[in-house]
Amino acid sequence: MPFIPHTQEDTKTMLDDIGELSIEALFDEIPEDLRNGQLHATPEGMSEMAMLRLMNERARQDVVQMSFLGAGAYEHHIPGAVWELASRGEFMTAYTPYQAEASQGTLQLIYEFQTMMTRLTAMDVSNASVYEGATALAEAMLMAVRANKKSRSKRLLCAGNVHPRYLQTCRTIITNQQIDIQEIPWRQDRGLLDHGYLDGMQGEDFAGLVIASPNFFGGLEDVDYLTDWAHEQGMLVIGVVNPTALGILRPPGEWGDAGADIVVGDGQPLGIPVASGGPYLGYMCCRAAIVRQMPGRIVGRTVDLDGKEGFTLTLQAREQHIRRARATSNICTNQGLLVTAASIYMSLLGDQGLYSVAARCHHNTALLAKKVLALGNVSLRFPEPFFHEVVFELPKPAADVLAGMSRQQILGGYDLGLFDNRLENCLLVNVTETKTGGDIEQFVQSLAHALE
Amino acid sequence: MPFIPHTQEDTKTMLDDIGELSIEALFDEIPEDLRNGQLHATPEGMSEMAMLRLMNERARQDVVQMSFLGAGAYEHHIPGAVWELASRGEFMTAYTPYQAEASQGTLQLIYEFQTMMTRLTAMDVSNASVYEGATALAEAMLMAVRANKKSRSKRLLCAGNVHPRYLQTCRTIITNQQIDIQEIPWRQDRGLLDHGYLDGMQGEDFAGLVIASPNFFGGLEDVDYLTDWAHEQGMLVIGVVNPTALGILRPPGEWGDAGADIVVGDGQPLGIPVASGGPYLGYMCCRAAIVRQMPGRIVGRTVDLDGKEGFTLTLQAREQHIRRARATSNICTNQGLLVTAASIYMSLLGDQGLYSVAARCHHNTALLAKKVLALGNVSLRFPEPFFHEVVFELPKPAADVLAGMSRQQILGGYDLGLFDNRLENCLLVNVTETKTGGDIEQFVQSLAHALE
Amino acid sequence: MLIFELGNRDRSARAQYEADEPVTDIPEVYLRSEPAGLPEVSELQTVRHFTSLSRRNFSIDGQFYPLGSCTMKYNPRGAHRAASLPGFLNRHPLAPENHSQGFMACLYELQEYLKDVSGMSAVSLTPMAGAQGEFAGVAMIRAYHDKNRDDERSEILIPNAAHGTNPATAVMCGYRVREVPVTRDGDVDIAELKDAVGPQTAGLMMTNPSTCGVFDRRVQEIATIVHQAGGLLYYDGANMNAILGKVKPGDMGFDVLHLNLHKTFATPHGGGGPGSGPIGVGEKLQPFIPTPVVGLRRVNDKDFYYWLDEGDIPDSIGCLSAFMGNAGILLRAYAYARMLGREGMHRVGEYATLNANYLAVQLRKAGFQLAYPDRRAAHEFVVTLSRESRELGVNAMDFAKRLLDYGYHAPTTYFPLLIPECLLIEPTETESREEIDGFVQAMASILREAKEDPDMVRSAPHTMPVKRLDDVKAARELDLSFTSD
Amino acid sequence: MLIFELGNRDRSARAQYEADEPVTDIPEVYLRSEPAGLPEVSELQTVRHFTSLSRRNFSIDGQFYPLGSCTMKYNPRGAHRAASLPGFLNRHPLAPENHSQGFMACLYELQEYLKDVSGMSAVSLTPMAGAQGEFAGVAMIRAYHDKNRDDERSEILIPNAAHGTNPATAVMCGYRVREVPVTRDGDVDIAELKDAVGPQTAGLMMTNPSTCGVFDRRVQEIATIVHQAGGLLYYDGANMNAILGKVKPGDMGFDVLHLNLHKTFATPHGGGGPGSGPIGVGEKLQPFIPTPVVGLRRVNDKDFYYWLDEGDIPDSIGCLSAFMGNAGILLRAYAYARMLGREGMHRVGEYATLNANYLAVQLRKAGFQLAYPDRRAAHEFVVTLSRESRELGVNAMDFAKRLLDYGYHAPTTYFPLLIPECLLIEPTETESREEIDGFVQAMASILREAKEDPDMVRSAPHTMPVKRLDDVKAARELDLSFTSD
Ligand SMILES: Cc1ncc(COP(=O)(O)O)c(C=O)c1O
Ligand SMILES: Cc1ncc(COP(=O)(O)O)c(C=O)c1O
Repeated sequence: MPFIPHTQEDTKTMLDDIGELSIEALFDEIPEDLRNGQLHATPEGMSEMAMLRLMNERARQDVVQMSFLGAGAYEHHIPGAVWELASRGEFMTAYTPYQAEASQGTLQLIYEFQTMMTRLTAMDVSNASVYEGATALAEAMLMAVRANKKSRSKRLLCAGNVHPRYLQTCRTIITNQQIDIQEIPWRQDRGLLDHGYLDGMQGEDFAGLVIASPNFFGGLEDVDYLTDWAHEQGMLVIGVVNPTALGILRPPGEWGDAGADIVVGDGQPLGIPVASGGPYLGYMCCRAAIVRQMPGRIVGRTVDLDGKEGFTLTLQAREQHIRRARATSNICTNQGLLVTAASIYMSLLGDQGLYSVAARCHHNTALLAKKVLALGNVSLRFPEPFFHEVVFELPKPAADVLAGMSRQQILGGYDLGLFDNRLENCLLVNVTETKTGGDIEQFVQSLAHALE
Repeated sequence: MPFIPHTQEDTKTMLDDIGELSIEALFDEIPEDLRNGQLHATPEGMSEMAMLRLMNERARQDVVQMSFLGAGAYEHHIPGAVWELASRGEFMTAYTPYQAEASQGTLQLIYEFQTMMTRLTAMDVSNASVYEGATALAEAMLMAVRANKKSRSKRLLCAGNVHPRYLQTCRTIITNQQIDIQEIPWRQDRGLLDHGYLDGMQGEDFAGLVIASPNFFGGLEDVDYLTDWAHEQGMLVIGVVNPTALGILRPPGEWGDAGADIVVGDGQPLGIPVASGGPYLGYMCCRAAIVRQMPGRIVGRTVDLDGKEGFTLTLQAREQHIRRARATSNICTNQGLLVTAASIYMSLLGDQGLYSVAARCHHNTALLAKKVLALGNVSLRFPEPFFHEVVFELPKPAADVLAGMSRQQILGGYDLGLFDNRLENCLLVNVTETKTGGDIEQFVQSLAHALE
Repeated sequence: MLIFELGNRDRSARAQYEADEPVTDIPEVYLRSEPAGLPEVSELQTVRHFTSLSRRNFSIDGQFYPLGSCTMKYNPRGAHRAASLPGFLNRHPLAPENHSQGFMACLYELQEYLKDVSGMSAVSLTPMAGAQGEFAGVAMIRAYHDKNRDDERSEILIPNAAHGTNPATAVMCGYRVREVPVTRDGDVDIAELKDAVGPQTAGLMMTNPSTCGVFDRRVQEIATIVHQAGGLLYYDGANMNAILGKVKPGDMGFDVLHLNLHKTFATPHGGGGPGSGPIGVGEKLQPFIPTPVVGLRRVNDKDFYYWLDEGDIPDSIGCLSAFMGNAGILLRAYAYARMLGREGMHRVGEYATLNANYLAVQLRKAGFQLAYPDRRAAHEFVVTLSRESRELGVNAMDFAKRLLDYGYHAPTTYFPLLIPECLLIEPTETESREEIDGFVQAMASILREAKEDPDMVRSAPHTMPVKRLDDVKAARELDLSFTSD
Repeated sequence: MLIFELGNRDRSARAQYEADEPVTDIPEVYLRSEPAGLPEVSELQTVRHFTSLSRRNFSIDGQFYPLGSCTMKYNPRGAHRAASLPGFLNRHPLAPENHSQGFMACLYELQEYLKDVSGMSAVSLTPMAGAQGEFAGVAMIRAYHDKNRDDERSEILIPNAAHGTNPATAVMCGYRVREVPVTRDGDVDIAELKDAVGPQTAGLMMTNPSTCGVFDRRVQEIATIVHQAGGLLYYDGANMNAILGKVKPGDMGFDVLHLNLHKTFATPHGGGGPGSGPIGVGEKLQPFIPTPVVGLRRVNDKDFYYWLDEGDIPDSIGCLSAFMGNAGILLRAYAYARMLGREGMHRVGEYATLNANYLAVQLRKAGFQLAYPDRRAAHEFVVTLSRESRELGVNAMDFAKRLLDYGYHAPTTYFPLLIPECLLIEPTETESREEIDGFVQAMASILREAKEDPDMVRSAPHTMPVKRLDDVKAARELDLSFTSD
C-alpha cells in the first residue's frame, strides 16, 4: 500500500495482539451513522510516476515569462547550495525543536538566523519567523498595541503606501480585536508619505506608526523625520523593510535618533523562490525592552548540565502552548525551513555579496528607467531616489500595455490601477540582479512596441 | 575568489610563515621557460548565476522528444527518493572508502549492492561496479581468459547480436593484449544466434562464450543450450543481461546445468537517468571459484577489534594500487554514486516492484507491436518472444521514417541500418513502463504518418 | 562553533555574485554606513557548517518520531519533487491567470478533495498553518454573528484538553474563552457543556479525536447543544489523520474546520514549518470565506480557473497574507492526495488507528498505564507515568530524554495538561510493526533502568550533542543573538 | 542493520509501481521461477536506512579530507545543479545531433578549454576515469608505433613513485613495465633513465608534479631522452591541480595526457566514482584519438556541432564505452570551468600550492619530518613518520586512524611506496587557513599522545562506528554478500 508498510501478515499479527478480528472493529466507538467516509470527488490513486507526469504537464502548461514583476515577491539568483542543504532530510523532516537535545541543529541555526536578522536591521532581537510579510506586519501592530505603555490607544497610524495586501491582511486580522488602522495618505507628486497630514495628527493618541521604506512604489521615505516625529508623540515605530534593500540602505535600527522599535518584512528575497506565492517567511525584529511582547518562537543560547554551550527555545511563556489564552499570538507552526534557506543564503553572500546584489538591483533598475525615459512618451511618476522598483507613467492604461508585453512573453510589472484608480496609467516595474543588459533592452523594446 | 577562501590577509600571513613574498615564488623550482600558463581559449569567469542561465539556455535548446529509443539506455521512472538520497553530501563528496572506519556508510552500501546483484543474477559474487556495460564486458572477457584454467586460448566467442558498441569497445580494449574475438553470426530469420555455426566450432579452443539475452534486438536466446554447449567445450560462459529484464527472466546463474560463469551488463536501468550517455554503471558478477580474477573493488563483511560487524574493501591484492603491474585491471575510480542510486532503486522496488516494472515494459512493448502490425504495411522482423525491444520491418528505410517521426517530436527508435546494412528498413523500438496507452497510440499514428 | 566564529573579514562565497560598483546616485543619508556583520565564510565553509548542523537533528528521515498531535509521518519525496518543478517555483504569484492554469488546476482539485474528505461545502486554501486556519474559522464565526447583528456572543467554549492554539485563537478574534472539562474517560462533559452554553456563546472549538487520543462518542449531541444555543462549531482538524476516509467532520455537525496539511497530508514539517491550514465551511459560513479561492468556469468550451477575490465574495473576512498561501505546501499535499487516491485515504485512517492501538496494547503489556485504558486509541493515545514518578522518582520528562539515547524521538510530554506525567504518543501509519516493537522494547528497558539505576535515567540524555539544558538561565540571562566583543 | 534484515516478505514501496498482470506470453522456460530476494522494505524504511548509512561516512561536505593525490576539494553545488537540468538528464545519448546542440556546445567548449590548459592539440572526452584515460593514451602510443611498423617497442618506463594505475595500464595495453627510480630529492634519476631507454622503449608515463609532491625540474631533459630513443611521453594529469593555469604539460614535451576532472575540475567523487578522464594529444597522436569527439562546422551560416566517429578518424583506437563517456561529469566540469574562467584557473594552481607549502611548513614547525625537506611542496607533500615509528612504536597508520577521532579524514597512507611510514597530504585550494591550522594542531596533539599514551593512538580510532577492522578475516573468510539462512 502506498506509504504504509503493513503486509497482510503484519496486520493480522497486530490485530491478534490487540484482540480484534478487523481494523474496522477499532472504530467501534464512533457512532455507526457517522462511519461513512465515502469519497466521491477524490479520484483513484496513481503511482508516483503517473503523478509526476501529471504535475510535469501542469507545470509546463504555465509558461514562465521573463518577469519584471515584483510588488512584494522578487526573483533573485538563489545559490545552488541553498536548497541542496535546506532539503536535507534532517532539516526538512524534523518538527519544531521541542526536544532541544535532539534538535541542536535547528536551534543553533535559528540562533544564527536571529543574529543575522538583528545585524541586518540593527535591532536587538529577532524571532524565529512568522508566516510572511503581511502577517508579520499584523503581528507587529498587535505587538505595538500591547507594548506601548505610554499609549492606551487601540489605534495605529499606517503608511498608505505600504504594500496594499499587507494593509488588507492587517485589517482582516486586527479588526477582530477592535483595533483601528488610520491610513496616512501619500503625496500625489512624490509617492511619499504626506508629512502635512501628520501635522494634523499631532497630539492624538496612537500606539504606533508604520513606515514602509522602500515603500510600495519603490521610493525611500524620510525615515528619520518620521521616526522622530512618532517617538515625540509617544508612538512606537514599526518599519517594513525588504531585506535585500538593507544590503545598501541604512537599517531601521538607525532611523532617527532612537531607531525603529519593531521591524518586519518578508524574507522571501533571501534565497526563496517566488514559488507561486509561498512558502516565504515573515521576519520580525524588535528592541530588547519589548521582547516579551514578541510573538512566535525565540531561541536562546544557554549551557547544559556540564556547562557546555547549547541552544533552546526560550521565553516560551509568551506562546500559546504554554500561555494559551494569554499568549502573545496564536502562532505555532512558523516557516522553519525557509529560515534555514535564508540563513544559508545570507551566509553565502555575506556583507559584500548582499551589497553587490542590492547594488546590482538598483543599477539595473536605474538603467532600465533611463532607457525607458529615452522612449519619450513615458515619464517617472515619482521622483528619485528609488531602490529596485520604479513607477512609470504611461500614455495609456497599464493593463493594456501589460497585455501587449505579455504577448511577447514579458511579464512587464504591476498595474497600479489595481491599487489606486488615480494610477491607472502607472506601471510598477522591478529589476533585480538576474536581468542582463540584453533583458533590459528586451523590456524596453517590448514596452515601446506595446505603446505603439 | 570563487571557491578559494583566502583573504588578502590570509595570503600574506601564510606567505610570511613560509618565508616568501609572493605565491609566484613557490613555483621557483619550475624551469622558467615552462612557467607560461597563459590561457587563450578559456573565457573570463562568470558567476554561478550567469553560468546557470547559460546552462539553462543550453539545456532548453535541446527539445527532449517523447522517446521510444532504447538500444542500451532505457528511460524508466526513477522514484523521487533515489536521487534525493544519493545526492546527500556524505555520499556524493566522499572518496573511495580507503579509511574503512570513516566510510562504513559507503562500504555497507556496496555490500548491500553486491548482495542485490548476486540475488538478481543468481551468481555468487558481485564487484562494486566498473564504468558501464561495454567496459564490463571487456573486463569480463579479460577475466575469462585469466580464469579459464582448462583453456590456454586467447580467443573468445562472442554473440554477434550483442550491443554493437559493446563489441567495438571490447575490441578497443582487449586487442592490445592480442586477444581475439570471434563473432557468432545471428540467424537472419530469427535474430538469434546461429547454433549451426557453433557446431562448426566444436573442439576449437576458446576461453569463453559471450551470450546476450535479451540480445540487441530484444530477443531471448536459448541460453540453456548455449551455456551447456560452451561448458562442454571447456569455455566459460559470460552473460550480458539488462537488469530490468531479470525482474521476470530466468537469471543467468540458472542458465543450463551449471549457470553462467560471469555476468555483466549496464545498471543504468536501475534508477539512473539516460543523461546524455552517463554516468551509468557496469555491473559484474561471477562464480565464487573465480573471484580472485575479478577486476575492481569488492567489499567484504568482517569484524572489528571488539568483534562488532563492519565492512571493508577486500581482496585488494587483485587491484592496481597494491598489485600494480600484476593487477587484474587498471580500474581505480569506478561508479560509486551510481551504485548508491541503484541500491536505493532496488530497495524501493523490491521483487514485486521490479517484476511489475519489467512486466509493464513487456506488456507495453507487446501492445505497441500489436498496434503497429495492425497498420498492415509493417511486420515483425524477428519472431517472438521479445522482452521490451522489438524490431519492425518497414516498407522504407528506417532513417527516413525516423526523420518523419522526429518532426512530430517523437524519437521513434534505433535505425538498425546503422548496425547492419541488411537491416536498412528495420527499426528497433523500446517501450518502457513510462509510456501510457495514449503515448503508444501517438507512436503508432506518427509512424503511420511517416510511412505515408 | 557559530558561523560567525568561522568567518574572516572579507571572506565570502565569491562565485555567488559579481562585485558591483558602489551606489552613488542615492543620497548618502539613505545609505548604510557600515557593513551589517553577516557571516564572512567561503562556500565550502557554508556547506560544511550547515551539513554539520543538520546532523545534530532528529527527523523523520532519521528516527521514529512519535510526537503526539503532530502526525510525524513519512513525507513522500515524490511530492517534494513535484512541488519543486521549475514551472511552479519560478511562477510569480501575481502572474496572470491565463499563465497559471496548470497551477490553479491543482489548487482547484485540492479544494475539491478537501471538501470531499471533510464533508464541507467550500474550502479556502489560503491559511498558512493550523493556527491561521483556526483564526480564519473563528473570524468567520464572528462575521456570521455580526452579520446577524447577534452582538451578545462574546465567548468561545473550548474543552480543557484542547491545543493551546485554540484559546489563543479565540482571543485573537476578540473572544473570551470558557473551558469545558472532559470526563474521566476523555469525552466532553455534557452536563458541564450544558451549563456553559448560553446566549453569550459564539461557538465551540473542538478536536475530535481529541488530544486525549479518543473519539468523542457524543459529538453529535454536543453539536446539537451548541447549535441550539445559537453557537457554531469549529473543528480543529489537526487530528484528521485518525479518521481520514472514515468519518467526515461535516457529518458530525461542524460548521467550519481547518486541516493541517503538514500533518494529515504528509508535507514536511521543516523543523518548525512551513505548514498549511486550509479551512472548510458549511453553507452557513460560505459567504465569509477568506480570499483568494480558486474558481472554475467554462470559457470557449474549455475549463478556465480564476481567482475569486473580495469582489466575488463581498462578505469575506478578507485576505490572510500578501498572496495566496503556502503554494508549495499545497502542491505537495495535492501530489500526495493523487498518489493516495480514494482508497489510499481510507487506509490512512485505518492503519494510523491500527498502529496506535497496537502500540497502546504493547505498552500496557510492558507495564505502562494508559490514561484512558477503557477507550480505543485513535491515531494517538496517552500514557501516564504518575505511578513511576511517585514510586521511582523518574518522571515523564526523564523517560522522554532517555528515549533520545535509544534513538527514538520523545513523544509529546506533559500534554494534554489535564493528565499528570503524561506522554502523548502517535506512531502514524507509515511506521512498520518492527519499528513500533523496537520502541516498546526501549520503553520497557527504560522502565527497568528506572528501577535499577534511576539517576542514569534522570540525567539522560547521555548521547546527544548536549546534555539537559539550563532553560532557566536561557530565560533569565537572555542571549538571543551573537555579539563578538 | 542490513537492509535485508529490515525487510518483511511482501513489503515494498507501493507508490513506486503499479502492480501488473503476470507475463504469460513469454514461454515459461525463459521466466524466473522464484523472486530474486531484493529488499522488501517500505519507502520510509528505505529513506531512513540510506540516510543513516550516509551518516556513517566522512566526506568533503563534512570534513577536511587531505587525501594526497586525490584532490578532495569543494564540489560546487552550482555545477551539480547545472548538470542536473532535465534537458540534460532526459536526453537520450543517441538523440539526433540536431536535438543535441546545446549539450554538444558544452562539450565542444570543454574540449577547447582542456586543450588550452594542457597545451595539447586535440582532446577526447570519452574516457570515464583517469585509468581509462591512461589506457587510451598508452593504446594510442601503441597504435602510433604499430602504424610506423615499429614493432620492437615492448616496454613502458615508469618512475617507481608512480600511481598503481600506470603500471597496470601499461600491462593492459600489452606492454612490459620497467621501473625507473627517483633520486633522494624526488626527481627521476636521469642516469638510470638513460640506462633504461632503448629501442624497446615504447614510452614513459610520468606524473608531474609527481606523487612525491615535487615538480620534476628536469622534465624537459627527460622528454628529450625518451624522444631521442624513439619513445613517446605520457603525462598522468592526476596532479594537474598543482599547476593549473601555471604550466602546460604540452610545453614540458608530453605527447599525450589525461586529466582527472573529478580532481582538478572539482566534480564529486561519489564515494568511489564516477570520474572522467579526458585525454589530450599532441599532433603526433591526433590520428589515433578515441571516438567520439565533438566537431564543429558551419551549416547555413550557423554553428553546428556533430560527432566525429570512426568514419572521421579512421586510425582511431576506437570507442571506449557504449556511448560517449560520463556526460554528467563533463557538464559539471564545464560549469566549473565557466565559473572559474581564465583567472580562476590560474588561481587554482596558486592557492593549492600556497596551502600545501603552508601546511608543510607548519607541520615541520610542529616537529614532523618532511620526506623532501629541501623541496617546494607542489599541491601535496610527503611526511614520513619513520622516526616516530622507530622511537615511539606509533606508525603512519596509527596517526591516520587517530586523525579520524579528531574529525579529519586521514591523508593517503603508505604511498608513495618508496617512502617508509609516509603520509601524502594534499589540502587543496578550497580549504581555509583556519582549517589547515586545526589539522596541524591535531597532528601535534597526536604526536604528544604518541609519547604519553601510545597505546591509545595504536588502538585508534575510538569514536568511529567501528574500531579497526579485521582485514585478514575479511580476505580469508570471504563474506561478500548476505545470505539469510
Ligand atoms: C490539535 C492541534 N491544533 C492546532 C494545531 C496548530 O497547528 P499549526 O501548528 O499548524 O498552527 C496543532 C499543531 O500542533 C495541533 O496539534
Ligand atoms: C596519480 C594518479 N594517477 C592516476 C589515477 C587514476 O585515476 P582514476 O581513479 O580516475 O582512474 C589517480 C587516482 O587516484 C592518481 O592519483
